[in-house]
Amino acid sequence: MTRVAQEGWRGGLAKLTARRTTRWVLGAVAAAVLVAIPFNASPYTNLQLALVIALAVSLRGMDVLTGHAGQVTLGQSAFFGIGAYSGGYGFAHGWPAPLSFLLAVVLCVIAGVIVAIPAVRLRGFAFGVITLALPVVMAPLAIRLDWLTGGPVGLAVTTVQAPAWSGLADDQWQYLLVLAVGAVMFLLAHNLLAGRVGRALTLIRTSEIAASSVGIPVQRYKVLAFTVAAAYGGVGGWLYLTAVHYIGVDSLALTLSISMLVALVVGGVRSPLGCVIGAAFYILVPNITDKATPGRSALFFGVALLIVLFVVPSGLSGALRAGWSRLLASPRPATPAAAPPSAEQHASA
Amino acid sequence: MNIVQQVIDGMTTGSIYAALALALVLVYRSTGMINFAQGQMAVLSTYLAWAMSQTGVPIVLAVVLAVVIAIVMGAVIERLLIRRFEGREHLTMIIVTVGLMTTINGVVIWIWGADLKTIASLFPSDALGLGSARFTVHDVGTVAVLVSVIVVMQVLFQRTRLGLALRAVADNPQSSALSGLPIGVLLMTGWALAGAVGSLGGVLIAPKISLQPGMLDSVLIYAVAAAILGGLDSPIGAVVAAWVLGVVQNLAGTYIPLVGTDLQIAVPLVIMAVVLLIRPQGLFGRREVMRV
Amino acid sequence: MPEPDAPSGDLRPSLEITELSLLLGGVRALSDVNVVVEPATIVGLVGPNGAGKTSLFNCVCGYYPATSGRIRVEGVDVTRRRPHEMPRYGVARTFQHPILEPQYTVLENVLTGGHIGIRSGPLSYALRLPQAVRQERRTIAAARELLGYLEIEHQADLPAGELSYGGQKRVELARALLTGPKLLLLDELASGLTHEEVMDLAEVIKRIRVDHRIAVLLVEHHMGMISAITDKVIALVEGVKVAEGTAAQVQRDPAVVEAYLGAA
Amino acid sequence: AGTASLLLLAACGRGSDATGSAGTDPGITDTTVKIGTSQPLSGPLAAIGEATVAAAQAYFAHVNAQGGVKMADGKTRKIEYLYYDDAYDPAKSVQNYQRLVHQDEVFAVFHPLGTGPNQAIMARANADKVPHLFTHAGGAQFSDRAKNPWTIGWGPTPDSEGEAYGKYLAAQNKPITVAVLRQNDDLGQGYLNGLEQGIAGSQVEIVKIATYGRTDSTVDSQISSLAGTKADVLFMAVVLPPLMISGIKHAGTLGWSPDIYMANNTSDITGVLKVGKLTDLRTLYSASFIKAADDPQWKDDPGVAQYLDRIKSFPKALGNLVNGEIAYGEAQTMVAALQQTKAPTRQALMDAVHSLKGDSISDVLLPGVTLDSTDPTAPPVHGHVVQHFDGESWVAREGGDE
Amino acid sequence: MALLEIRDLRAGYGAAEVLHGVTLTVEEGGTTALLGANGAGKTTTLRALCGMIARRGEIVFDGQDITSLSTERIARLGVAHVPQGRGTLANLSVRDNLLVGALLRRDRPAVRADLERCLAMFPALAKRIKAAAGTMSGGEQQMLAVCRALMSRPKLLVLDEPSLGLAPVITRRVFDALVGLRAEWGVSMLVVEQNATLALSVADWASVLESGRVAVAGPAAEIVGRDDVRRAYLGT
Ligand SMILES: Nc1ncnc2c1ncn2[C@@H]1O[C@H](COP(=O)(O)OP(=O)(O)OP(=O)(O)O)[C@@H](O)[C@H]1O
Ligand SMILES: Nc1ncnc2c1ncn2[C@@H]1O[C@H](COP(=O)(O)OP(=O)(O)OP(=O)(O)O)[C@@H](O)[C@H]1O
Ligand SMILES: [Mg+2]
Ligand SMILES: [Mg+2]
Repeated sequence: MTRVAQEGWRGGLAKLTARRTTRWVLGAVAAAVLVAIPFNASPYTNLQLALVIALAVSLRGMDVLTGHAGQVTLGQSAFFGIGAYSGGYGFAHGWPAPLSFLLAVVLCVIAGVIVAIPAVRLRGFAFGVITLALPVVMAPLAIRLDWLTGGPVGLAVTTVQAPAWSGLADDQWQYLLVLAVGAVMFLLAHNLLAGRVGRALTLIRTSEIAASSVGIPVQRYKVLAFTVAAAYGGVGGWLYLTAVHYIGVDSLALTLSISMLVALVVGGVRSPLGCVIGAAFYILVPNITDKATPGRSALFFGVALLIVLFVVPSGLSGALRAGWSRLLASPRPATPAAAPPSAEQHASA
Repeated sequence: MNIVQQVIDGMTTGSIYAALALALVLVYRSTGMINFAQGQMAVLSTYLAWAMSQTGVPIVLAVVLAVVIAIVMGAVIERLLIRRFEGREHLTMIIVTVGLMTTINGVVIWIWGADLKTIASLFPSDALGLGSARFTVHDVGTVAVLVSVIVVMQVLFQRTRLGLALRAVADNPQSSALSGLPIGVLLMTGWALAGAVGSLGGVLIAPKISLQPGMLDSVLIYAVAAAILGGLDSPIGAVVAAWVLGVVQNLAGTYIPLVGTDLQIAVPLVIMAVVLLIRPQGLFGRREVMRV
Repeated sequence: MPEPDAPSGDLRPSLEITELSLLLGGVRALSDVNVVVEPATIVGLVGPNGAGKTSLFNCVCGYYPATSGRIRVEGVDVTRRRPHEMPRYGVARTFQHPILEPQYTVLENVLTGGHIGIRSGPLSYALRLPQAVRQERRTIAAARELLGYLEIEHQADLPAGELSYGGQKRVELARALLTGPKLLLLDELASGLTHEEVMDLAEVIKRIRVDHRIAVLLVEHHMGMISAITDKVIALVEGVKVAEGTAAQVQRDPAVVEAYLGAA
Repeated sequence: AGTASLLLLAACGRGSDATGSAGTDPGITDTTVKIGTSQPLSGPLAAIGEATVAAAQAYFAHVNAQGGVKMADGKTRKIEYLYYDDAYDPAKSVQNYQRLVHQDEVFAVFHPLGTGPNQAIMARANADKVPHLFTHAGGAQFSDRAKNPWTIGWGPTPDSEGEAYGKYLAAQNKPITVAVLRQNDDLGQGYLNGLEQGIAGSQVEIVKIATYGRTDSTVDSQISSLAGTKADVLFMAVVLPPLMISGIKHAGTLGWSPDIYMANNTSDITGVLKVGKLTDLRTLYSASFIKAADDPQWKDDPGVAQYLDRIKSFPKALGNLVNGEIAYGEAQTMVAALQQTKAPTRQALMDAVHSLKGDSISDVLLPGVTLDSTDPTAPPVHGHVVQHFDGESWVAREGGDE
Repeated sequence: MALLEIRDLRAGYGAAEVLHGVTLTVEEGGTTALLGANGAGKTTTLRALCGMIARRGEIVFDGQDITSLSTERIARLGVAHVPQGRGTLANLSVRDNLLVGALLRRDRPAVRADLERCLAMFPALAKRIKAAAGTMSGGEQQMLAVCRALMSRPKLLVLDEPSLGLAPVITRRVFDALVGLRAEWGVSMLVVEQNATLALSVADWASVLESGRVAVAGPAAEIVGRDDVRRAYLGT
């Protein structure tokens, strides 16, 4: 191949490794900060952060389905609810935490598969609206199954408590637990998407026809994505319960699913960071605007949403990434115009 | 128990969904997207009609004025807001309309508060009878308006140059621009027309369920379901589907003990899911072209 | 290396289509078409627009269900198999209009062709099992090698959306090749290329046939290319096979001249 | 290394923050006392939340204008009233609670609205030993001192409202059939339970029960199937005004004219009867415990007149009259409790809260309704008066409860 | 007089410039062929001309500077563009596609006549007049795209590989038709075409692009004579 192309390749590699090291350093710092936060923050802050992580986990699952596989879902809050109720039931009946966690995952996977198998036959809006049935059914069903869910009153429970040796308050311990589980979930998602599965889902989003032409079983992968989303929703819900200590029908308003989609887009699809930022946006912005103008938080949330989309259409994470790479980028050769002719003229070479 | 009454009640409820569903279909046909803010836009113009009628303007005139304002509002929203997101990912556009929905809701509450208002109906609320079943003139009037909107929309899209242009732009804006179609104007027109239909829906619905900022929040969900079940690009489909949903919901809630009145709100969505699985393009929709 | 023109007799045909008919929305797109593609041969498929060439590909690849008839790949009946199963039978294709993920780089796009070559499932990936990592690496290496083979290595890291039409077609070819096919269906691969580029591509296809022992069924309107590389040409007109033979024979066939080539 | 030092730094942990020094609890100084609430100020219940906040603000503003509340430890303190929006989402209520208690450091949490939000707050408040007072939610569980000593309700439970009407029906001493439409939740269930208790052993019979969900846009279907029973009485345990209005109208369309019982929450004259144009009906009943401010019969009542006067600068209280007035009563009770608090501690406040008794505490309660917080299993406000709508006023009915 | 004059056109995608100063003219009633290798920038040139991407330089059409006009405005001035690949409205019927092409025309009878003429020219379209355009074969869609452009009766027809996917007999028919129309209503053409023999046979002027620059330009007859051009594009 031409010399220029090789240089480009090597340059790319160098940039890649440079980026990787900065990433590691940044990651380590971020991790340290995240772990250190609860020790100095108020229970209010810890609760908010735990909620952000719980929601982010749920969004990460949605991102696999909606961002990567391109199937817009409006049903995520149902799985969130299943996860939270599993946790609630488990804690209310004195189960050890891992057991109810497992229940949350298993139930959501089962529910996810059952719903997904027919639903993935649909495309576009139809798929999204079909999934909307889930949260609509959720509330009356939760009321009916009151032996399980506490009915309209809900379940108020004591969740995980800090062990005595740790010397921590419960909210600190809960935050750390949520953080740890969240980190594992994000790592799993990262691994899952890096490589074969991620490529398959992305190609499905672009073209199901192209995907099947290379042997990707489209339906099965969509079911997989939906199930992953469901499982993540369940874990998110379980974490939410761990932090909030309460789950009831009022927690699962019909708009929650839509809000999750909003958060995902605001944060930026196909990005782990986007999930976290989106979750933070959803949790924190109303708290901030509420301080300024109690009672107008919805209005300001709407306006903030529009502004963000307006200014950074690829989501906040996209903006951050762009800003970051502009900061890092060694000044690029300013003349891409000078691309060597040889590169394009392989055919006549 | 009177099945006929349940069917008629179902149709009145369905008409509520249908009024909004028609606006959704209109926006979809002329811009290719679903507008989640449609309900709130309708609410806003209904409030305007109410505010005018409060100052003594006769209701019919107030409604006409509100529809006109809604047309302008639709166009302005498209021009100032939606336009900036053109060509972006579809999902982003949807979320923009969600943001718009939240914002308009906030504005309505800010201006008029969140308490109930009554707006006069365009039709009297006298009871009419059909055998043992009862309904009101308002219900009949609503159906009549819906049917006329369907006819107008059908003629618009199938018989006029404007309709053809709208369909072309919805199918592929870039390609339509190559034929010299004024994309911006057409998209604006689509939003404006949908605004008109939506506001008409709003003033039809409001007397029935009382005017308040959130009055169409849950209606929107069923309207979307009806639009999709009907085929998303078919006005008749949307209305028929809305009636089907309303009727089935009532019958299931009343006569199937397992469902009961508590779970009946879920029935329309389940029905929709089942139908779509059999006919993915919806009852009246055309299958989207997919070529290999 | 065996002589490509003389396939060893003990092998079944790479593709054997018998009496294939296809109804599409009431229209008879294909009527009783018979096609045999011997291993490691290149067969051209020509015919006027709307003759049913792409539809024939779509039947073989499972996108359209055959109304009647049989399709066999290396002797195995694959009629009415679903599209995603076909690569496992060794069938790969390119599309008349290229379909790539525009945001992926060329390399990533090609890698999607490695899907069936990797055994590790989602769980192995999520847990980053060594086996998955190993297979992933192997696939990347194979994809790079293929890019080199097709002389588009220098574009490996360009987003596919930035390629010209011709460039995209080549990426599609690489993607199809990475599935490790025994039978390659190429739908107008040379359209939109200059004469010289077409001839280069013809060389590449010949080389593929030799190096990988792949049979190729080729839809092409470029008669120069057809003449240069095909062992056999089949002509379809309105879903009916009207001629079969060497390129020269078919080009002389009156029916083909009338409906397809036009009186010169 | 960075991580380690950060951890080390962090390991010092959070200083003990709860109980301050010198016997004073957070949120109270010699001149101020801070209380906070969480209300739905956006979303479908925003009107109710806003009215609740506005009415409480109005009363506290009045008290502060008088110099503040003179507490039993001899000091006079101004009341600082904080409120946050929870959009009726319990998770937000919990955040607001944490914010109020741990960041703003309020002395007590006051009248949060709704079952879910209060349920979510209750356990935390009791664990933190923070007073959680006069919940703006009627569930009996909020007035169960044995289980949750730091929580107390205010208004009577929906059960007792249903029971009042049931007893009224039973006292008619004739066969009466009742059809019930109730909200599909604890509120609706409470009304129904109460009704059943009230009619127990009488000739009154419930012939059919239908439910609706909060997101239903109409209740036509339910009303139609209830109408099929031709019952004498329609018990509307409906707490959403639009559905109350359209339901009653639909019964009219069907030509069914039973006596209609309207849940107190959704029976106000301005916001429901007038808006719904139902004032011509002579078949409407309700059971209340407050003097409705828009009811002409209380025009000259000093308590109501004062109320109307005080909310003048807080017009949002008019957005939902019933809830505004109840919130006003809650605020009056709060002030009364503070007045009797003998020390600047939360425990002292609870002691005061648990010993409130007397008719002077709130002047918006109906005659015959009492306020007494000494019963450890019931909310402080006791009693309901069954009323009939005469076209202008809700007129008390003989034979009602208490 | 030149109908179209492009001078020093620079354009690209995002930060990357693809065209580095392209200059090119189309005479009134004339035909210019634009040749070039894969990725040379032919499509980009046409896109820039029609305002589909950001561009700098000077584009004068019919005496008017159109460098900063939008696609639709340019189209309304009388420039019809047949894009590379599938230039149809997939969910609209064949008939509607053709009518969209003529939407801006007021002369209904003439439109109907043109429609009939297109259908007569390509019976494949007539046969499937009610079918959704997207279901048609690649070549049929290409015919439809060309017809849709013709339906607007443009002053300048911009064709990006009109023969793409067309059978030889149809390709010839398309070009015959184009020549006929040029004679009949004097439409001018800018043609990108890999079938260079054909393109040069109808063109009076030709430019060869290489990596975003015009490498060779001249009268078509002269260009045909150049050895390098013959080798790369004509195969003779
Ligand atoms: N959407 C795009 N984004 C970025 N770069 C692009 C894009 N489209 C084309 N390019 C680049 O611009 C250059 C010219 O492409 P163009 O499509 O104009 O070539 P062409 O001459 O039409 O080729 P072909 O004969 O293959 O159609 C190529 O190098 C290509 O990589
Ligand atoms: N999904 C479909 N629905 C309806 N008709 C179809 C469909 N697919 C193909 N056809 C029709 O079948 C006929 C054959 O189409 P096909 O795409 O196979 O032609 P082709 O030989 O590949 O032509 P070209 O050379 O133009 O690509 C055409 O008339 C086409 O319109
Ligand atoms: Mg084809
Ligand atoms: Mg090109």
